[in-house]
Amino acid sequence: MRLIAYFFLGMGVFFATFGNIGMLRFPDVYTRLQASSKCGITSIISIFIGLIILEGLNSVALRITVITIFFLITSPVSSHIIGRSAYEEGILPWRKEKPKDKQ
Amino acid sequence: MIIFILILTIIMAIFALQFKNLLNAVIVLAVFSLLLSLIFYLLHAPDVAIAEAAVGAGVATTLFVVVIGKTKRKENE
Amino acid sequence: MNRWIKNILVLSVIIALGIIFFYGFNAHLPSKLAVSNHYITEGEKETGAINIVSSIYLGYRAFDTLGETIVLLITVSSVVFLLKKN
Amino acid sequence: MDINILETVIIFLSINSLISLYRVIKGPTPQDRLIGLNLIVAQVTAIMVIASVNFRRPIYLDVALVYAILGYISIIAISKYLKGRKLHE
Amino acid sequence: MEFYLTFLLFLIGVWGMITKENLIKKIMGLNIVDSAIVLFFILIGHRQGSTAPIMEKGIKDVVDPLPQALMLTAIVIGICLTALALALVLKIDKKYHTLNISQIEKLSQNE
Amino acid sequence: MEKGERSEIVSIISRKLVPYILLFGLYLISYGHLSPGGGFQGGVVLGAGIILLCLSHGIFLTEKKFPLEKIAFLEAFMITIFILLGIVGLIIAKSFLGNIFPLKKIEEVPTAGFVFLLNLVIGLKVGAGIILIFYSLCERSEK
Amino acid sequence: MDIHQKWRIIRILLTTGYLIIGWLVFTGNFSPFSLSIGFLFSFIIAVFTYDIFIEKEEVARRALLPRISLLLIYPFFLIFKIYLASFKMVPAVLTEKIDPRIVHFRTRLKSDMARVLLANSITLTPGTLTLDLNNDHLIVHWLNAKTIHSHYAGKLIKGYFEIWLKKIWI
Amino acid sequence: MNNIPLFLIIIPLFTACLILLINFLKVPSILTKLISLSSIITILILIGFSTLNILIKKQIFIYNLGGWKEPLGISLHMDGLAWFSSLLGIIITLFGLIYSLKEKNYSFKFYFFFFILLSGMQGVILTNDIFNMFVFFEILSIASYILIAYSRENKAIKASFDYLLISSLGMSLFLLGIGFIYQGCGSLSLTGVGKNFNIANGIPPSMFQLAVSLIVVGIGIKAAFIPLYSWLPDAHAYAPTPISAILSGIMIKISFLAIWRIIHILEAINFQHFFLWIGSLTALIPVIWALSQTDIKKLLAYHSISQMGFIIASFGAGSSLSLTGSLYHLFNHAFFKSLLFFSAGAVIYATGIRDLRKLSELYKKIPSIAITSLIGALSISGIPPFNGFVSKILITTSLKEYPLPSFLIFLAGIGTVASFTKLMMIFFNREKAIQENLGNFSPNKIKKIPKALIYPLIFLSIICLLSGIFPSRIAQGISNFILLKDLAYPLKVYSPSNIGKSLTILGLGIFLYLLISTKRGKQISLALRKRELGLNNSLLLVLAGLVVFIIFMKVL
Repeated sequence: MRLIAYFFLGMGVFFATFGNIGMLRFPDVYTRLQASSKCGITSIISIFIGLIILEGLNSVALRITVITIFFLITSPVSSHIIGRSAYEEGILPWRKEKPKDKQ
Repeated sequence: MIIFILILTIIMAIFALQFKNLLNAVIVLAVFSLLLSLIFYLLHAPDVAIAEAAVGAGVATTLFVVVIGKTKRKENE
Repeated sequence: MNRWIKNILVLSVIIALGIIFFYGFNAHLPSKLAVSNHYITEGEKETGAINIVSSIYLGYRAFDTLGETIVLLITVSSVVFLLKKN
Repeated sequence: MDINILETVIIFLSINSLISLYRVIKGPTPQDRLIGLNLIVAQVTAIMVIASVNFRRPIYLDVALVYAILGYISIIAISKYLKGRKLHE
Repeated sequence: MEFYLTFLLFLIGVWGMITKENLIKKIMGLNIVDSAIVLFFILIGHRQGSTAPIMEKGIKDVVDPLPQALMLTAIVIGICLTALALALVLKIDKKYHTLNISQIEKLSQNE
Repeated sequence: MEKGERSEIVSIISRKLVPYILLFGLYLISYGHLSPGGGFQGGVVLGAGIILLCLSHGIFLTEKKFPLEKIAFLEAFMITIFILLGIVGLIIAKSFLGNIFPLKKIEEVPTAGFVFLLNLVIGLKVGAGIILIFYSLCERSEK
Repeated sequence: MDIHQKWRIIRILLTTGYLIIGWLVFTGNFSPFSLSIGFLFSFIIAVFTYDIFIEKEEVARRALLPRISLLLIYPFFLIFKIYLASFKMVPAVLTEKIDPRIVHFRTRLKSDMARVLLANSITLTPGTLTLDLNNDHLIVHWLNAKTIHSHYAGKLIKGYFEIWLKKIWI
Repeated sequence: MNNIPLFLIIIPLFTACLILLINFLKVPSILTKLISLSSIITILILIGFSTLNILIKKQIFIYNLGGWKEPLGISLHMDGLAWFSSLLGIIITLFGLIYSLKEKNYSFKFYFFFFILLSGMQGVILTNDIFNMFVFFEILSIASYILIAYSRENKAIKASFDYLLISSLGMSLFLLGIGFIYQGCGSLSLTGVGKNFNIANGIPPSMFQLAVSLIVVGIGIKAAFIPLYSWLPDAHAYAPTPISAILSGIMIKISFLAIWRIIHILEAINFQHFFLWIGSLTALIPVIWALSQTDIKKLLAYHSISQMGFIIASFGAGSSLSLTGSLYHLFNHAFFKSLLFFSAGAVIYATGIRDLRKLSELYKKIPSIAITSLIGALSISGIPPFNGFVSKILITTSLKEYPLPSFLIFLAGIGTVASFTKLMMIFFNREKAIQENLGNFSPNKIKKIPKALIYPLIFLSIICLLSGIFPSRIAQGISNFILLKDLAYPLKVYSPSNIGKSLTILGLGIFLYLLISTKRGKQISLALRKRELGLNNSLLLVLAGLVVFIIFMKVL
């Protein structure tokens, strides 16, 4: 049981690292946002699952679940609002090839 | 551990003061305040940590943002 | 040029202050905590709050808290007063 | 044994947040900085939760919740302002 | 070590207050100074115990609660000062149309 | 902040979230003597909840719901109650701001009647104050 | 009693009910005193915020009382999807083989909450990020765009979410 | 009876809240004024009750707030010194209130801030807890920031902002000092700090010096010492007149008395001697700027700093005579400076002009104001038989052993005479406006001054005269009842040599006035006026002052 918890914790760290690296390497706002929003929430969820397994089901687990649900609701919203503000400001998304006429 | 975060906090403080763009400075100040709150947390002062997080991230940032929105955006040279 | 001199002046004063703090401060002072120990051991009984910080904040030193609320009150009133439209 | 693992996780997470801090400082646009802020809020909340388990004080978890709520509010406030900028200038 | 870093933070805030030309930057400097002082008090309190002063069952070795209670007051006062200063800055901006301190001083001398 | 500018997602999520944030603020206030938190912190969270409402629904709508006059009155009223509580303490407990409630056993959860009451007063006052500051700082750009 | 009056009372009671659940979760304390205080606070907040929490137009029963069983399963499904998304993210981060595009499409969900949850779920799933939601029109940033045709893109991105959410709400 | 210190703080607070609360009901403004007047009279009566116990029975009122004993909770102490300063504060505030009653554009908010200011002052005086003192200082300062900016004119807002930044920096230093003290002795009540925080008790000397200098510099910003005063002239000049009088008359003194108490409790003798030098410099340097001013209220504001210098220098000398002189001068200065500010306010009210150069011949139009201003000017210049003469003689006699400081103070006295001659010229000079053709002031536009503005002036003038006529009684009273020391010196104030000295100062001062009214003198004063410190430099000076203080303490 404990090993599973450690596995989840390790996964949390792993995803956090990748989210950060992605945020470091990607070329523009949107792609960075992609990396950070996905990996951020995954790492948080992994860590919390790990902790819940470690602690067992009690009031701590309840409180951690509340925080997790809160994160599940707010994190995409804040990603969305950042992306939206960039979009409305007219920052063009990075393209692999140069944009052609169609679309 | 605490020393490490404290050094990060100090770096944030320097950058908050050095940025020409006030909005960036406010963002960095919010980060500063959040890290400071983490330090309080790790120093076993949860009351103060809540107060600092609430004040630094919630209220002070909002007030700064409102005021900057009403004045000019760039710091005058 | 003038600005440079000023910057150097500021920096030197601040460095001097830093040196003074560095030598003036003693981190390894033996601490006397009679008051705090009383709070920790008796605070729960005397005020009924488990959170000792709360019991100091609102029990033993409630007058400070009154002052603090007055500070907030006057700040709010003055901000409203200053930014009120004529 | 557990405590060690938990502390290691904390240390890894704080090193990770160093990268986010780099993004906050460097980020070419304000949005980039906000992304960094968002990620820092997430990581610091994680650190707080882990530390609370590590300290064996479940009561500390309130702080993490407050932290999450107010980080969200500050992000919304700043990006709201970013949006309103065109109206001002 | 933490204490010296705290003093460094304090001095950085003061440096910002003195050298920055923009009024909002000065207020940020003030904020940093306040935070540094709060940190100093918390560090003083931290030196004794090992957990927070919330006396649940079986908790003995706690940190000094008094500085924490003091600092709650200090934080409130800090945010009050910030709010008041920001209101004054708005007023100054309305009157002088700039936030640069040297320009404001020039303008107010010419009046 | 015109209506077309507002994001629907933020507005809907905030709509569902704000009552919970306010409730959480009240939780912090009322459990201030048992867990970290207390009057000031809970009050700030209350204020932040209303600020979130301002940000997501516009300040006009919020001000219609929580009018400035009433909040200002609430603040002044709360501070008066604080002082009056002190004076009641002076009469009953023979000292200003003395405890006027009997202290029960600690095993029962919300024991500290006086601390609880003061927390509530301070929390409402701080929340009202922060909302007022925010309103008056925002006011000018609307014109 | 007027129908609006009735509707208002129902909304207040519903809000109170939802908030009491929140109170229990926050406190984790079931003593009668705590419960009564919680009820009082929830009621006060409900009186102030009932028309923010539940809009006047949201009359459909399902919009107010979702199917609980499915709602409880949905997060696990979502978390599973999120894990998938993150694992797909890792090679993208390492190799930087990405081809981002912005696509537009529509959704058929009616309830506000369902649409917002759909947008959030899209943000959390592989390589997509909701940029804007206007009534039923979604603008999505797609990291590895396979198509820009609105219909197909919609089908690919929305996937099962729309069906699930439609079962839960409307 | 023991509740009196509490009521001195609580009644103003409650009045303020009441004023705020009843104005939600749209009551007529006369009710607000009535409430404020009755409240202030109530506390005056209360403090009157305590006179007998404090002065004759030498009793100290101790009030433990919340019933917690001294080191646990906060307590209020009221001894002779606190009684004295509290009484002084209430009297000056009463005059300010009466003066402001007639003004139309003061809304209820003004009275609200006013009472919070009063409450803050009482709190600073009475509290026996160092952190509580900080809180009350903040209340006091925030109330004064907003009252300075009350007119919402450009310069007032700017002055208020400057004061806010400088004073907040000072308060931060003060808080840091409290932190050092707490770290050193683990107690916050002043008596506990006095017992535990000293070098004999194991506190390292460097830390003791650091803590004391931080606290002194932090409060010293409000008391306007030599490197820390640069916020004061603007702030006091652009505030509304009753507020200027209160700020100048009592607020800076309260800060100074707080320093007095802290230094006495910590027994920092070295520091007390340092004040001799600081005080004498503080007396001289602002006078130079004061001589160059053309704004009436700004000139007066510079003189408040200079007079504070007299008080501080005399405090620094440390003998019982000099301490008596210091308190006596503090007492006198509170009265004559508020008299002068009220007169200046009346002049501005009547003419609408604050520039000295544009005014002339006011004696014919407003003779009552001219006479009261003359009394104030004579008092501040130290001319017999007014009160300034007595206290200045006490100060100069007590400083006899220190030749250089007494010389600096002598010079300051000359400058004071000169600048007040310049001020008086607006009443008695002829055709100056025509000569310099500066303004469009015509003497016919003078408004009639309401009686409410004149009554406080007359009262204050009478007090100035009376406390000058019975010098030895008051000096003995101060030293016996308040300082609890014998005045070991045969007091003979009105001796020929003293009068001769003051007349010499008068002559030299008039000569100096003639010098500065030449063309060359005017050029110099123009150059001086332009050379005011900016905000950045003032902030820098605060830190530099701190460094100098600490180094000085190390050297001693």
